[in-house]
Amino acid sequence: MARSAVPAAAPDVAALRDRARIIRRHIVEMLHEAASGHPGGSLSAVEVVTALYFGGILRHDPENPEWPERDRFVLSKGHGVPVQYAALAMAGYFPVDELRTLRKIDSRLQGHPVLGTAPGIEASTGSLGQGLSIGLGMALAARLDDMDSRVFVLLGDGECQEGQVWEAAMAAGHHRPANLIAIVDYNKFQLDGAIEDIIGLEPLAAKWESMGWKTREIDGHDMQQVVDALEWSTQAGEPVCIIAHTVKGKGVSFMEGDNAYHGVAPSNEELPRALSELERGDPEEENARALGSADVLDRAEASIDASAESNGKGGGR
Amino acid sequence: MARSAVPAAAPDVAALRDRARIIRRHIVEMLHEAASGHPGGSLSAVEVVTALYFGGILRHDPENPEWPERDRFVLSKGHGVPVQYAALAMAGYFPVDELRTLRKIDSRLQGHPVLGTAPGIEASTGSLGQGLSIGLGMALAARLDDMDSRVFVLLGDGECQEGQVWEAAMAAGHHRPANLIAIVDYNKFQLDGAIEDIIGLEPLAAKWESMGWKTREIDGHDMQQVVDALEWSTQAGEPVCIIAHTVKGKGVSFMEGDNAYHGVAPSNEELPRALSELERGDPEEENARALGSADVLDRAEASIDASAESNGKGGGR
Amino acid sequence: MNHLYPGRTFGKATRDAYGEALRDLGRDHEEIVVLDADLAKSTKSATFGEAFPDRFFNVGIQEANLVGMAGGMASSGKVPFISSFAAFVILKGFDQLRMAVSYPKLNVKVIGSHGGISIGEDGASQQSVEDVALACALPDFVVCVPSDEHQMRAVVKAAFEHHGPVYIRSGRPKAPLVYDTTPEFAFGKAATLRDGSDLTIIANGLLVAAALIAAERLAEDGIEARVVDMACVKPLDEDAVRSAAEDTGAIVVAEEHLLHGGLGARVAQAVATSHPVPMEFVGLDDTYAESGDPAGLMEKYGLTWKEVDAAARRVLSRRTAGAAR
Amino acid sequence: MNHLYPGRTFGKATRDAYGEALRDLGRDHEEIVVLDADLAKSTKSATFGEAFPDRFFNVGIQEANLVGMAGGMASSGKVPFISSFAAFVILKGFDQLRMAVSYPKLNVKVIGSHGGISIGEDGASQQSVEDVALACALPDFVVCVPSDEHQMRAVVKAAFEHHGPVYIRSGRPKAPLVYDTTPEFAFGKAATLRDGSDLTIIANGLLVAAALIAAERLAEDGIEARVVDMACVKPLDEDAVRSAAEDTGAIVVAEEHLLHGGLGARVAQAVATSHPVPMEFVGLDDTYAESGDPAGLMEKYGLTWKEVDAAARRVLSRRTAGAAR
Ligand SMILES: Cc1ncc(C[n+]2csc(CCOP(=O)(O)OP(=O)(O)O)c2C)c(N)n1
Ligand SMILES: Cc1ncc(C[n+]2csc(CCOP(=O)(O)OP(=O)(O)O)c2C)c(N)n1
Ligand SMILES: [Mg+2]
Ligand SMILES: [Mg+2]
Repeated sequence: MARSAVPAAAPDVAALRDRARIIRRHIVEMLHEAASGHPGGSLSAVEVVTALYFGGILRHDPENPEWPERDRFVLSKGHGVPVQYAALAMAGYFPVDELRTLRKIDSRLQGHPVLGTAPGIEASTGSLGQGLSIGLGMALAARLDDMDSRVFVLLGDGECQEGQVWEAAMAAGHHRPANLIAIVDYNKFQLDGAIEDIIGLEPLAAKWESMGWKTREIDGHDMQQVVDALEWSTQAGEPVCIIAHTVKGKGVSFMEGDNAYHGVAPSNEELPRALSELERGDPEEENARALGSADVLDRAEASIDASAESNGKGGGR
Repeated sequence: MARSAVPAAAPDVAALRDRARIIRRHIVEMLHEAASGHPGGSLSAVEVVTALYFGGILRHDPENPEWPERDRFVLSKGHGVPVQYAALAMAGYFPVDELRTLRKIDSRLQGHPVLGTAPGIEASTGSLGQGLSIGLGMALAARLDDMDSRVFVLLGDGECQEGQVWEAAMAAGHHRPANLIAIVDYNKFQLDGAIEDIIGLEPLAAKWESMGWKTREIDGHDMQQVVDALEWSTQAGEPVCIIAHTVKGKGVSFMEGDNAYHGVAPSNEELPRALSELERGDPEEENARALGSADVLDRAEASIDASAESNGKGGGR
Repeated sequence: MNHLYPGRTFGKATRDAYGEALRDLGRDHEEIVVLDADLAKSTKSATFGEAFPDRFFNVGIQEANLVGMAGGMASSGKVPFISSFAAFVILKGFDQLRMAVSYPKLNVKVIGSHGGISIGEDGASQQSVEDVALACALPDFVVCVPSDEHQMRAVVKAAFEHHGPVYIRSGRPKAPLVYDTTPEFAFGKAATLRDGSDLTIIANGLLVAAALIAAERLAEDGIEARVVDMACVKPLDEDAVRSAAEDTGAIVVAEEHLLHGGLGARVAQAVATSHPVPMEFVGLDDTYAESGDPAGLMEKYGLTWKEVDAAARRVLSRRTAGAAR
Repeated sequence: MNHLYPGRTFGKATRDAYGEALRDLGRDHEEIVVLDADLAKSTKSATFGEAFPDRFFNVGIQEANLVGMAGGMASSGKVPFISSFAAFVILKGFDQLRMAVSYPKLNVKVIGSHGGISIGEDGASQQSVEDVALACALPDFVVCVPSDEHQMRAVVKAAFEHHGPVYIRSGRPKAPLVYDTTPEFAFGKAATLRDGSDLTIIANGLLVAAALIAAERLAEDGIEARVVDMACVKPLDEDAVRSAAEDTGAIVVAEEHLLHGGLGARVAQAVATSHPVPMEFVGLDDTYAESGDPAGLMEKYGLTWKEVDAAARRVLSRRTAGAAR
């Protein structure tokens, strides 16, 4: 995370997994404290965000958040911001304690990211569909200035239904900045239910490719795959989209794939359960889970089927 | 054009070509009279519109424009409306004489289509990108009512840069109405210049296919190909996109591929030249031109190259 | 939010009443179709969707397409009720509302839920503070901001009976009751909830209950305020505005909206063209709000009975000063 | 349109002046980037594009993406000037202007060309009658409607010198001259073009020249009208409004815009909170216009000096009636 142009050494994937676990703890704790917010889509993005901030990918400087030559991370799916706040706090942008102020009056930690409030936030989002355009603007600005800053934009899968995403994708496919990387958190759910029941996205890679992007599909919870894909993305020399297959609510068993937790914070009873699951940070065990990419996808599909039946819960806003 | 569910006989392609020629005459005359408007994109769409209205494709009834079971034609690229007005007048929706009122105060023939003014207009357009959503709404409404009305939506190629087009495309790919047909008037130019210089669309068919549409590419000036594709489209049983390769300004030599005529009406000097070219309606000769689909594409490319140099002209608004 | 409305009973959120009223209408009217953009559980259009799945379309996160589809359905004879958060359906669908609904005067009802800042913790990106300004800029649209669940039911019924475009703002939190039962309601007609001769408070949405409380406090000091529920912002009840000006000589307008382009601006124009009197405005002054609990936000951004009360005293002292000159 | 402005000399269209002023600024300021959405030849941003192709981006027919990209560039230190027709950049880019520009208060300048109905034949879909209402609903935005080429140059300069979001409406037709040369100009400061004690006419855009003509006609009948060019709609020059009310006791506001949410509405609120006086408004009453020649449309929709003149006489007779009571 230092201001080094090249990461010193290959990232320590086991250490990253441990950090991911701690970030998950911060997420459930801060959402419980706020008594509102979006656990599902925060938890599904943990590995991607952890790898970016702590895997030597993002060149940034917590001491100097406005360092002009930094890489940018734009969280287009703004409701997932707890994962970014956790990462920023752990990286030193602000005290970890401040996480408790999430969503409270006068806090710098707004419910959706706001540029100019918490240091490290690069764009105001929360109205879905806008981040890739902003990222494209940043990428082209860097190119104009001959800076090699890279811009990473994290999108939701439901968010990919917004037309503006495809405007930006098409425009980037035309201008071909070598420093723009989109990542889709493909957790198979949106607010009202399963993506495939509302507006399916498949074939998703073909959509991005038809817009002129190079794509790669990964298991978004396999830290090694995440790190590799991100490293590859910075070398591609053209716009790249990483489609990260993930599980909504990942890491908290009762939230995994239960879309009721899209926008409902853990209750007083749920918090200790969630935390105790995230305590068992047995690296071996986590390793085994993270490697099970086929398993992850199976589970996502199973949960899609399940949700088709039980749509009594969910939403919460 | 009668209220028959099945066209009586195979359309007479030679007669359609002649009608197309007359429609072109109406276009240049009405634009000259209005002294403003968009010749280029009106002329490129003539064969498609002629085939729809006069080739037994569109089931409609000029005596009863609101016949609930009619097929709908939505001109999403609203600035091309002169071609539709000409077709509607010739089909009997209103007197051909009324074409002279185009763009004048109190006229039913607004500069862009307005639902509720001229009979036969199905949607208000002119702000690009909206027609496919409207058409999808119509297609689903017909499906709800168990009507087999079909909806044809004509889009500009530049218009396909709008995100809303891809929202509607994705939504249609999901809902899969069997009665929705998109046609792209792929004339290779938008307002400020060549598509490929501003935001290229290739691979265009792949974009539509990735959204779940069946596609077919045709020479949009070859009347036989146009008629065949439209007939095929009504049988496809799923959303279909016809990509019609065309030449902007088609039929008026000095307008063909010269994007200065995107939005500039023919002058007093140009009108007779244009009309005399459209007079020579020698069917043999027209046939030969229309068949030259390779030639058409070559010409389009040549004109793109040309425009890259001479961007002094154009626009006009 | 109870402490902000001392002495008032709370009913349902207007969004809940909306969902129920819509489902009830749906029983008798096959032509009603409902569309939502991945917020059906929040806007409560899901209440209709569960009852009539065939006539319910969740179009995903595509507000522009949502509006366009509704236009196409309306021109084919359907009566679409479409919803999302106010901040999305009006702000991302504006040009589509213009072209596909307002300009052709089609029969589409637009419901923007989670209006205002009282939605709380989600913060500014989800809080609509400008939906009324935008909706009123759509010619031929009727625009309403109901104050409680009972009035919402009346507004939904009126919207269905009116042939043409209507915008209704609904709210997320439970709303203090203003009415005991479904009131009489017509577009362009305000409801006088309390009479008074010293000044008039015109309000809508949550500010109506705040206005009633303020009026009680003012009465304790011998100031008699008329309170008018102007749920229908467009068309405005110009007669009610004129009488307020003529009879009471001072007007306060209060709303959960930017000062720009909302109820206050429209009343100000009506007052200026009929019978000019001093006015004060309660609303948001060129600012978004932020994350926080609903009550805390309403207090921080000055949208409680206290600001209405203060505005009333301000406008009265201005009137007196004016008269003295 | 000459016959609508008897006795006035015409200058360039404000869009032409915009293109030139922008190109001139571009010479000295590397940080300026210009984006357009396939209307560069019409908005005249192409004038900059031809001079500085590296800093010019034609983003195609994508108004939402246009605004988002500008936000990203601004947060990276660029100063984007972005343009399209007012009807597209403001109406299709509204939510993006909110999230990517207004809310983070970024340094983006938005130029909506072809404002109003005087664009003529293209008809309602291209005529922006509501851009001011929407732009003023974006907190922290400065909003300007210049009246002629000279003032446009001053506004562009002020926009560049101001750090923050600015919206400028430009027009398609040649505009009657109001100034001889580039005037002094500051945001929030109106220009009094003519003094008078009987009433004040506040206007912007093409209506300023109309107001000057109306004032001359009124003077022939012994009515002395103050004429104020309120190019800057937001922030409003509240001192100028208050003085107008206090000094002249009657106000007419005239603009090429819906009556809702524009200059008139904002002046009405300022008058109501300072010094209430009778007012009349000239503008479009909840309607779009149509296709037609610009002059014919301005006449049909009541946006000429004649309606300003009539409104002035109306407001005066109301004031007299009021005084008599
Ligand atoms: C423009 C817009 N429409 C609707 C919403 C409300 N909303 C918040 S989250 C969400 C679902 C997002 O789904 P997805 O992008 O898949 O996110 P994730 O599953 O990662 O939570 C919706 C519809 C919004 N924030 N913005
Ligand atoms: C939303 C929107 N943006 C911009 C315009 C202005 N405009 C009118 S025609 C045109 C170019 C359209 O190009 P294309 O779709 O290729 O049409 P064609 O070449 O057939 O004329 C543009 C940008 C518009 N009408 N609507
Ligand atoms: Mg998702
Ligand atoms: Mg084209």
